[in-house]
Amino acid sequence: MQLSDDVLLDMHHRMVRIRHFEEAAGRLAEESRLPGFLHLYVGEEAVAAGVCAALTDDDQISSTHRGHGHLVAKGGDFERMMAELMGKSTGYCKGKGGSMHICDLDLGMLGANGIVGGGVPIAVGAGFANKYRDDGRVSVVFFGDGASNIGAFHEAANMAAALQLPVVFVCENNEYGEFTPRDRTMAITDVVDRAAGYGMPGVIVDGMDVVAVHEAAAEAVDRARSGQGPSFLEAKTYRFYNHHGIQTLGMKYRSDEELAEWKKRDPIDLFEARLAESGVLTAKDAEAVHERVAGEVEQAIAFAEESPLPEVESLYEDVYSGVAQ
Amino acid sequence: MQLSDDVLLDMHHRMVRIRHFEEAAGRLAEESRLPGFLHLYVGEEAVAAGVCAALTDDDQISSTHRGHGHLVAKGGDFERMMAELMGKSTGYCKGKGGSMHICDLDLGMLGANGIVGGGVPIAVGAGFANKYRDDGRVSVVFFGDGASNIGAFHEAANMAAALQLPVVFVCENNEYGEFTPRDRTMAITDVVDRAAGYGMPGVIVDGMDVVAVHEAAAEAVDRARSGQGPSFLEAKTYRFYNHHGIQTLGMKYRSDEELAEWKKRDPIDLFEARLAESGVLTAKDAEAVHERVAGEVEQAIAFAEESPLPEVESLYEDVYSGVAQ
Amino acid sequence: MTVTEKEARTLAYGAAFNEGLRQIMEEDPDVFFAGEDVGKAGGVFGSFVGLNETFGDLRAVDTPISEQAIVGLGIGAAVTGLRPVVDVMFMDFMFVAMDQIANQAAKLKYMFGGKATLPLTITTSAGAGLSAAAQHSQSLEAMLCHIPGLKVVMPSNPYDAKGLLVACIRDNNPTVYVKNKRLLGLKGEVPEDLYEVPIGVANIVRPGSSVTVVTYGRMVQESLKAAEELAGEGVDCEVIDLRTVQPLDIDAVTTSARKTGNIVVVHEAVRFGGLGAEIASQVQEQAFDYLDAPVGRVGAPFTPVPFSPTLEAEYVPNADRITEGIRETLGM
Amino acid sequence: MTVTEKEARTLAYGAAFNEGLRQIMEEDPDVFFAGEDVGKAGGVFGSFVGLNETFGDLRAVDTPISEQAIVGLGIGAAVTGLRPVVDVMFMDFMFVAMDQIANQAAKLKYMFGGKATLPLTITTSAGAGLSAAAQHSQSLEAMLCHIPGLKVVMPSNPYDAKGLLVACIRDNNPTVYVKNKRLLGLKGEVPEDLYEVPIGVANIVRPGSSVTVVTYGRMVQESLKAAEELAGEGVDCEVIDLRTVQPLDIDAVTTSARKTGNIVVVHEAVRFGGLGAEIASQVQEQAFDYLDAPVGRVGAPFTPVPFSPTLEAEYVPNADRITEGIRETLGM
Ligand SMILES: Cc1ncc(C[n+]2csc(CCOP(=O)(O)OP(=O)(O)O)c2C)c(N)n1
Ligand SMILES: Cc1ncc(C[n+]2csc(CCOP(=O)(O)OP(=O)(O)O)c2C)c(N)n1
Ligand SMILES: [Mg+2]
Ligand SMILES: [Mg+2]
Repeated sequence: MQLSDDVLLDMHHRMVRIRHFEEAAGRLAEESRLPGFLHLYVGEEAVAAGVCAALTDDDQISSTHRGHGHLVAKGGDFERMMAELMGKSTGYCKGKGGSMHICDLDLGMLGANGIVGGGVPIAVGAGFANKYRDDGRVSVVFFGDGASNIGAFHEAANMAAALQLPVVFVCENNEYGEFTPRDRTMAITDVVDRAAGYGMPGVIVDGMDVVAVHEAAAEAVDRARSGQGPSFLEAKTYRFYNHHGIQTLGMKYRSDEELAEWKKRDPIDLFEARLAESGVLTAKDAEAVHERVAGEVEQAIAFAEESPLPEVESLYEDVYSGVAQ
Repeated sequence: MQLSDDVLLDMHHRMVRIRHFEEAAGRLAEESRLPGFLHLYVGEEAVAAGVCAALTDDDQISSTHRGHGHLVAKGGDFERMMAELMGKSTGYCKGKGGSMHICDLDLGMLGANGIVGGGVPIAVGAGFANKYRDDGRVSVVFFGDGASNIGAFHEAANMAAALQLPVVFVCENNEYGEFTPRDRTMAITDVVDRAAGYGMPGVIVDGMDVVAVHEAAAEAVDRARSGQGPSFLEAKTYRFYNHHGIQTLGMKYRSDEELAEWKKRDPIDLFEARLAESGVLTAKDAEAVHERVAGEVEQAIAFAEESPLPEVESLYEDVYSGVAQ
Repeated sequence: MTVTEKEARTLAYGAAFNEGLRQIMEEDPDVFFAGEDVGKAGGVFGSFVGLNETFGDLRAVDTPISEQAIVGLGIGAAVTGLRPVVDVMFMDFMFVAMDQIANQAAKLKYMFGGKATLPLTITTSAGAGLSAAAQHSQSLEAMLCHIPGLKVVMPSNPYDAKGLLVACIRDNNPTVYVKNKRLLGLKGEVPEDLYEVPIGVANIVRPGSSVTVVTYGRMVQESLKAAEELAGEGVDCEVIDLRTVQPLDIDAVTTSARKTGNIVVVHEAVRFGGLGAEIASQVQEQAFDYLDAPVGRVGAPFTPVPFSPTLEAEYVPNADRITEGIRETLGM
Repeated sequence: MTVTEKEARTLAYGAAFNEGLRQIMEEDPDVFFAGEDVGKAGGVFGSFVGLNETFGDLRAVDTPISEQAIVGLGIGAAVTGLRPVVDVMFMDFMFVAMDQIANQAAKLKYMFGGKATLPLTITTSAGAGLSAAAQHSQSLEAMLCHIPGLKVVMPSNPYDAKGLLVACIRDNNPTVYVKNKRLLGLKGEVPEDLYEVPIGVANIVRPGSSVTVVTYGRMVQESLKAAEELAGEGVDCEVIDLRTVQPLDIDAVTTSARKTGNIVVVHEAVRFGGLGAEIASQVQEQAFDYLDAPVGRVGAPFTPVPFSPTLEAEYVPNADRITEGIRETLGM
């Protein structure tokens, strides 16, 4: 597949947007300026960016507790995201959801989810609706290696295959579920080994290589869109920060060396080197992208900080539709 | 594997015991002499018999809604079984459990289960205890093709593999879950395709051939007993009666022809032909086994019918251990 | 009752459900249903019979045995604009799918700051009395009613079976529609056209002055029998069929309680922690000075549902036990 | 309180849990624990820290993210003779495992006619106030208490945190042990040796005469603050810490209610259908004539738990809200 410069630059932009948003969120959390739990996507940008670049605005994705990256990749608005993380009324969820429930239904982002695996059946339901309406839309489920051990994932994957739904399963295998390495919780190395058990094709891609991710995703999305049913994509990746929050060095459950090894393959660095080499984006131009995005993040922080907290009465609203409040 | 005559005759006996018990239960249900739901094991005898003949009395099994066959194969007592089916105080569960919860913990039969897949994690827990005590015991999970689609199965299978527990997963693939054929609920033909996704070996056996089942089971049990972890056995089989109750012909969801085809491969007929051929058991001696077992069933029915119904006060007992009632 | 000119048409509870579903599927192309054995087989209780033939595999969907994925299918389809009905065969199996029901469906709208609309109906069958034992007989509405975001209806008769189903499917919230297995064959008047029984409105099925019996689902039938029995003794029971258990039509209850001064709540579910507790609490909060006696509660004892018919007969509340409960409250 | 000769040792709630677990594992080789991140990592709240080093991977077991299989692991191991402790990281995740908890663990003994013994302890962490939003903040004890076969404890302080854990593990029934996340750092006196706090026995943490406040878990601390506040106004609150919510020590509650004539139940859980409803119902059933006013209930409003700190502060009951509730009941 020969990707156009536009697509390459678009993917680069998505990755940079994720990186800057997440770095900023991490810093704010360290300064106790964000309430609640925070699961950062830094290191895994190529997965969300590569996949979402293969989707239209009408396609849907469902996400995980580590959801900011997915929303940014799908086109999420920094201001409403940052405001949500701060629990402000201008946030995507009016401050009611926070990091773990961030969403933008208008962008087909069906929500981060605080329950591991909880979003998988929901994306399959969206896939069903797409097939029902025969509107050519595709839904994508993002889930972790750890999530592949939970029942909801299994049920939904099998259902998608049984009903031949236009769904793509994207496993972000970062080798850990919280603080426990994969080899303590499963006897397989590659989560994709599960795909055959549902009767769907599966491939492994280098999750640090956005082009590889994109090509595999585009194929799976095409397959789904053309009525050939679900498929499975396993992206080998790594989170650069702790399970929640920032801390990098001195983590008990993984070695500094392991982290250093993976950081050598920083997906943005890798991609920028490649773009520079092929002349698509010079180092200087890349720098400009970073600066622009960094500015947007700063602006979003300012917006969020200036935004009002929700009115206390809003606590009681939005429990039900169509009920006077 | 060369099986001794004793083992062959023992397996034959187990199968005949299941068949007669189930036929009698079916008749009683048709005469409205049994309350509640009744899921008969007729047609699938080779699976329970072949597997249980590979177990010691100390090994455990967990079962399904279709549990009589498993209990009989593990050595269950006809009288207490029949009394339980009738809801009598002399039954295995004092009449509190009935067909769907029949069990004999002394025989390591950890219970039929009314929840599809509900028994799978429990057997894995027993397997954990076996490993914990290092007592060489093995636990076996029986479950249906339909059950392989439920989350609890998936979680427990993965856990058994991750913790390398001495567990054998036996899928009774009878091609239907209630009234819905397998191909409407999964995109694979062989449930064993799921084994690789847990990192455990799996084989398919002809579930109408008790010797084949036994040999495969013995190998899996040995593997578990010697500390090599779980394995997966898929037995292709068929239930000769309806999902519950007896009705055979004119079922809307499967054809009379399909049933007739499978009945040609009645596991007991097949085995008796083979035993006669090899001189292990003549047709006449087989007949004698049937008669003796039939007599035992009749006796069990008499026992059950004469047994008292539970005292009403017993309703309030057995909710908690160690609580004065 | 007056005899209408046109002979009223009667239908069984199960058939009324089926008719309601068929008619609303004819009316609204966004409605589909999915569940185990509900397609080709027409459902294990026959409630979905004939619909797959009419509407095909995409609108009358057979699913794997996967309650979590079934409910999730409904959530995902609802949030993207369809109006799904998903079936959990026995209410006991809701425990298998509780995360999708209680953590996802119930909370999605709120967590998303109001953005999501979830016109999802979950149908199920509850109730004991069929010797189906501990895992196929429960009434678990109390658990659902404790979860903000869900609505829960429990029809007691064929008319409501149809009308409440239609109301649930048209509602823009996740609703749980609970059939009672032992009511499926109960016949009653059911209009032929499509109609709604509004969610959240109780029905005074028998006006009376001595005592208020608050109930729902199958226990309405048993309570009416108890009321007949007591009428012979000069006790005039008012029987309120809640029809909806979440939201609760507490005004109807307290109005009646103020009138009669005596109140007994009846349900099939386990008494401890059952809905009766909430109703009793609210009644004493709102009508304390009107009560002549403590609010009585009739429900199942604190044990799992037993298999043996003798034990089950002792377990499940019935007209006799209700009569007894009313007598106790009235100090008779 | 009297000052003991030896200086009393204080320990945090979380550390008290950890010490109890360690000591009982030293005492009884059949005790092991399993759950997500509880082994090598010592638990996400640090409650299991150091135990894997001492007891190894077979007794301090890291599991996959599989709540159903985790609880099932405990059931199967318990029914075959071990004494498992299985951890469900957040109480909200119990919904994922509810079938194993409510249909299997709770009912096994009964369904088997009494044969099975299930010395299983399920530990979990509940409670709001950490901006953890709707799926990581719930208090779901009402749901568990409605299921016959389970026992449920909710310690309010370090002493009970240790003693109730030991009691649960020694109990031959499935018990659910609910820590409150916001109590983990609370310090208090904790004896160094192994001891039990008996299941099912309430604790009068503050004797009083004007009104009875019945509560448990973290709300005990808030209720004590409210009691102090009201003491200044001449209101003498008796505060009862239930410690165990199933079985309920209703005698302790009604005895107190008969004395004070006023009663307020306080919990963090959603008010509608919460345990307060059951307690209020039982109190009015058993002490109707002693009550000066309706039994009051303080609990969370009927909404999911919101994320934003401002909203959450309004959501979670606290000393002020309790004070207000008491005033209301007393007509102040
Ligand atoms: C049902 C459930 N169990 C446990 C948790 C706690 N938890 C949150 S994230 C996480 C690890 C998830 O691992 P993985 O799926 O690999 O995603 P990653 O964090 O690595 O991106 C766990 C155990 C949860 N949120 N939901
Ligand atoms: C969780 C759950 N869902 C649905 C059912 C209803 N049910 C009982 S048996 C059955 C079919 C099981 O199929 P399979 O596992 O293939 O076993 P078989 O009956 O064929 O032996 C179903 C759906 C149930 N008991 N539990
Ligand atoms: Mg991971
Ligand atoms: Mg089957």
